[in-house]
Amino acid sequence: MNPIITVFSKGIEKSGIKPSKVSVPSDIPFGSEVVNHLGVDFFHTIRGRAIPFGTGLKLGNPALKVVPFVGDLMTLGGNHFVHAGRRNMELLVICVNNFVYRKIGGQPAPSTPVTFSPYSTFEEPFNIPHLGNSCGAVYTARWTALHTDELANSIAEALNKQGLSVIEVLSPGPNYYTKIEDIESNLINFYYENSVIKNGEDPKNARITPEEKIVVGKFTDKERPTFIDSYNAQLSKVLGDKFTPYGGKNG
Amino acid sequence: MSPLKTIDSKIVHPMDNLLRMERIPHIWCPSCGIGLAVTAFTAALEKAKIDLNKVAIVSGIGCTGRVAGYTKLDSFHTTHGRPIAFGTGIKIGNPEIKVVVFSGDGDLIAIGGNHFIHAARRNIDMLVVCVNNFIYAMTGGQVAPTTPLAAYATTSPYGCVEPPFNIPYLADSSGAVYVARWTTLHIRRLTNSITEALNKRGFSVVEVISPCGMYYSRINKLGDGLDMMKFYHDNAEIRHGEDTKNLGIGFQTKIIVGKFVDRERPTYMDSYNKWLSEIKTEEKLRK
Amino acid sequence: MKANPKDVNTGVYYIDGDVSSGYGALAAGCKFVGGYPITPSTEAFEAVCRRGPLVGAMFIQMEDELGSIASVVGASWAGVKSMTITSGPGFSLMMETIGFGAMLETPFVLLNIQRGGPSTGVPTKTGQADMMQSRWGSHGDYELIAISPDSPQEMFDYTIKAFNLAERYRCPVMIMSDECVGHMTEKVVIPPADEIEVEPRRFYDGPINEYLPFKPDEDLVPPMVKAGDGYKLYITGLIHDERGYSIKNEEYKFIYTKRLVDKIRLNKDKIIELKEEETDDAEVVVVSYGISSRVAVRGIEKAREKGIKVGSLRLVTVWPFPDEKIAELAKTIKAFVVPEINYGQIAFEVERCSHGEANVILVPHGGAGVHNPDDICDAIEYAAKEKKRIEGVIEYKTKLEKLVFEEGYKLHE
Amino acid sequence: MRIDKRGVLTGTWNLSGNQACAEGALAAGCRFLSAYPIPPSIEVVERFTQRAKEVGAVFVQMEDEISVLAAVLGASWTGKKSMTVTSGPGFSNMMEHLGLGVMLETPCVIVDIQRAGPAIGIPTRVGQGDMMQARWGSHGDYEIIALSPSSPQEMFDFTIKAFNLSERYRVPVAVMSDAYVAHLKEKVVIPPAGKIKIKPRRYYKGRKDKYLPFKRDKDFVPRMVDIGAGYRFHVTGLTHDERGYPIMFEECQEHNVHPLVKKIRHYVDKIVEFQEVETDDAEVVIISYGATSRFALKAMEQARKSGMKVGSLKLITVWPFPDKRVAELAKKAKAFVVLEINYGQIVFEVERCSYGNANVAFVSHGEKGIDNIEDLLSTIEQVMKEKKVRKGIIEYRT
Repeated sequence: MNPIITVFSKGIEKSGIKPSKVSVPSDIPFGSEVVNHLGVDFFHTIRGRAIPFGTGLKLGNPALKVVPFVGDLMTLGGNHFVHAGRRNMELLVICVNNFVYRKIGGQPAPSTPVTFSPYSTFEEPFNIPHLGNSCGAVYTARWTALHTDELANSIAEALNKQGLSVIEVLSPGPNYYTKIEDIESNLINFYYENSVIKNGEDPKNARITPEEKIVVGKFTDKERPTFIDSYNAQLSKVLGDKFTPYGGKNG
Repeated sequence: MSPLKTIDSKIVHPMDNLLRMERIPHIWCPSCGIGLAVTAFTAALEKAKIDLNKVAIVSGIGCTGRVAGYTKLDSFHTTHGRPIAFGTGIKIGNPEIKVVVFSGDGDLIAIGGNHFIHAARRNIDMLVVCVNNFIYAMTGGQVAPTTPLAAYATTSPYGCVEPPFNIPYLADSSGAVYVARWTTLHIRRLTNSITEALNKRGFSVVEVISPCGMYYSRINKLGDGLDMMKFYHDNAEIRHGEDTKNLGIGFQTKIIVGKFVDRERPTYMDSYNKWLSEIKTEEKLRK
Repeated sequence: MKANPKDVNTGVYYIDGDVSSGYGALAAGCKFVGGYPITPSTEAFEAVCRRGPLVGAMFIQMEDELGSIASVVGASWAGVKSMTITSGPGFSLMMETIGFGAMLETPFVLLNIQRGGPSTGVPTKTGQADMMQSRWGSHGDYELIAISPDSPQEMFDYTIKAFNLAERYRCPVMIMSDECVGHMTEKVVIPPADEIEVEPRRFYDGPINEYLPFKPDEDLVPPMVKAGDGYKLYITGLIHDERGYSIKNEEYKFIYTKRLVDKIRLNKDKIIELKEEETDDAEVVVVSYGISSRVAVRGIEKAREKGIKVGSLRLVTVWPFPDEKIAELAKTIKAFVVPEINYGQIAFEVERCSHGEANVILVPHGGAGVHNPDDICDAIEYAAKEKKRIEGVIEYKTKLEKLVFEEGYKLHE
Repeated sequence: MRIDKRGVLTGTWNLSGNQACAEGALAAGCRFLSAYPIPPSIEVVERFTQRAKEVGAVFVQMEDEISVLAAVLGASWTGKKSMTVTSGPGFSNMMEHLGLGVMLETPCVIVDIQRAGPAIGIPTRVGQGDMMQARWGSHGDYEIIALSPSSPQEMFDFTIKAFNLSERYRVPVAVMSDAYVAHLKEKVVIPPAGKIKIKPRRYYKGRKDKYLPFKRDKDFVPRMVDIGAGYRFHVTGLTHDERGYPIMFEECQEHNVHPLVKKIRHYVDKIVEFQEVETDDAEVVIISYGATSRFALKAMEQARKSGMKVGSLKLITVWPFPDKRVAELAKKAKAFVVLEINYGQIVFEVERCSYGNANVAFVSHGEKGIDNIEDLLSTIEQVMKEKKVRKGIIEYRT
């Protein structure tokens, strides 16, 4: 059983939202046996396009709660991510970060074949909560996969947020491009033990570096009108009675 | 027939050697600010005292995308949104070349947003000049990711509903080492900024706010180019070192300009070379 | 089913093909358009942006074409009819997701206003060089439907037909128009809603627990459901079985994707629409589509004035290709003349289907303009005279080619 | 041309197709590889990066395949031979820049390790569903060269050939391999550096101020210069004249795009390569390429043993297609059997070029596993029995 999916399931339960109203477009290939018991609609999309696919789902049926799962450290889908943030599209983006960062845990060494990490090993990775925050996300958080309770709470909270929420989960999870055996099996424990919870920290300061402890926690929690809200507000203002507001909270 | 043909051919403008004069007149509309940005850029090229044979300019698609075609350097007019990626190839293929990406907001921030944030993260040694006219002008005035809220465009006929990007903030938070913003009114300061950025190692971004009299101003009834210049004059405020967070631009609100970020970070090639030497030492040790 | 009167702006208009197509989409019940501005298709998107909000249709201008088509596939799974609008370079960017849409059997319509290519080419002028791309542009094997309208009125009519076909066969349908038709302004009659036939989505109506997303009906097309209705969908772009579950390596058989191809190939006769004129006693048949078919009319007239028996076959649906019709005609005629605004695409298909029984003469044009009808007329004349069976597509040397390469035309001073 | 010996790993090795491809690239002088990791092409990058540091080559992993090909084109203009490697979905993402490569006439090599598609398909399993895409995948009209290797040795040889062709004709060349060949380990002989023929880039050598980036030689191919060499040239993806400046008239479009097509079509006979086995007396000719040609030969031998006159035509260059040779064979043979791991792509080309002179039967290979040739054999048998000439492509029930 995939730990993140278990926590996700808990999160949905806590949020009080019907699983049948949750749609999950994902570019991470979770198997059917993993997601079936969740009771959500699951779409395994092509790499990097989970966010725009989710945008379509949300705009096609505003009653849905759409939770794109993205892997690949925002490589292919980086643009969709920043633009969804700008629009404040009502999505909960769960970014499963399984990067193989050199020096963390002593493994893998700099000579690890570069193809096995989503970035070449000498490149600095994105600070995803910071990027999300600076693009306008209303909720950002980072947890390791072992912070199960905190993560579940975050998911529940974010599911009830109006706007783009981002939760980064550090986990050597399933991914095309990682040779699992290359990573020490206790890497996830390493992440957990080397993390420090700093809720409310400015995500700017939550860069993951080899030297410092990994900062986890809930970083952003603010309010901004969502895409559909501003759409309805602007068009009602201009068109008046001719315009029927789109969707609304109850679809 | 080019109207310039009638002018006495002995008179040579000091910038003629930097422009492809055979292509003049250019395609830009009256009141457009791109020409001013090009003037600032060419002046900066001279001021920066760099070997012009070693400068490559790459543009994407759009009004600003045509800049490469008028600049007498090794110049590339590529596909929509991809000049940064194309430039990355040039830079890594031949690190001696100074790559300048000169393109518009739609090209660099909408379709090319991914390359923009990733090149900033990698800190590829290039200068990005982003001319921001708040609209897609080449295709006739569609909404752009920089169009201020409630401003009109042909694909937001009832007012723009999406908040715009704050380009300096995006660049800063992705890791750019030099970030500045000027309007086309601040021509000398803009020239100085580009000069400075040309000699900076790493991913530098200079945003140039430019009037678009034909589409943005016309659709939004903001007058002509001169009116926009007056607006910049009255509403632009220089605040060097301002936190990039506070640089958002609303519809006809104050525009904060200045140099905001100037820092040092190892460039992509620096990290690459360091990594390479580390591997080599490691291999030697193993032996 | 009839169209919803709210969606149809009945009346007589003087509009261009792009706008007409936008109105057609809304009349067909399209409720989501994801687009990105690109010349020369922008006017269609603008039309939707203006009229869409008044009829409850959502539009979004995405950050790029990769995003716009992905959002369209998503919206279609949310249960609404969806469309995206683009042109050449954008179409190339959409390739991966078109294959994804075909794999997920997602109904949506893609309007491609072709322009001169390759690469950036001539953005403001016409071309017909994406025809093969629409069939083969994505990796892997799939089949889809492509329609090529030739007037603003047809842009309206065939946009509706495109939606109907998409819903009927659960596949992406391309409207392969071109800049000339897109920017041509003509009279367009939009009929009352009760005269517009609209295909509703085939929703599954059985028990919730027994639903299999890819279990086909007899016509090889599976019924669909919406996301959010409790079906616990598991949909993947991996090769999947009827349940939608990806297949383990060991079980891998081609059979799972074969249906994607078969559902079009076996329903071909129902999909194909052709317009035939005077082919019964023809010596030469002009095969054309889109704007070329309108230019060809003049060429054909001229040839007829010279006493040549010329027929015309207009491909309204270009894909699937009318193999049998071409083969049948090949038996009775001397030659096909294929005018198209490219250097040979559909001409190769005509060559393939004529099985060596008729000559195939291509009248090429690079784009940025349309044919000179005289070229078409001359090619017809040549075709009628040629007695030998010549293998291969015969590329007719146009006046334009002679001008540029032989007569020393100066592009610049 | 002098060859950079550091890149040539002379000797006899046991290499997978992917590794051989990387070795071929390095031997051909490729010093710039950009890629985004996608199975089943990863081993090419691995091998390349392992050897890169000795050879002085550079690898860049970009954020997506779109930027990958853009970077390759940029690097090619700096004078470095450049390559990318990908698989189905990545290849689809590269389509727009394939067109830019054609328009800028930029030499580069794209290796596509085909997998089962469409969409994500099965990332680790073999397919040949991208063959038509290589020819038609980008918008607008162009011609391209595509090679299809069938063994690790050919992966090595054809990668070099691909670089040579792309420098000769200034066009992106695709190496259309597949997951089977890519992961197959076999003996690969890498000859001494002196024995490898490398086509140098066709540089312009005249006066700097007279350089016109798209002025064509008689063979329609223009000459190149490097960035930074002081030519200050301009190139654009827009329709351009020989100066590289955009002009939006149909005359210019004709002037620009027609030669892109002609420079390949006029030299088809020089470019096209194929291998024929026992086609002289063959009644049935099996046409195949890449992985399938290995099984075609196996089936041919078996059929010959049981007294059927079967020959084999293996396509080395799939694009441009050997129209003439297929047409000739169609007149001699009774039928073609086309073997592909898809639902019919190259078979349509065979149908086109046989002009009704031979039956065309299609075998969608791989349904029973790639090494199973029962379907093929039974099709050959049934084709042999067929008396009349039938229109269209025949698929026998097996």
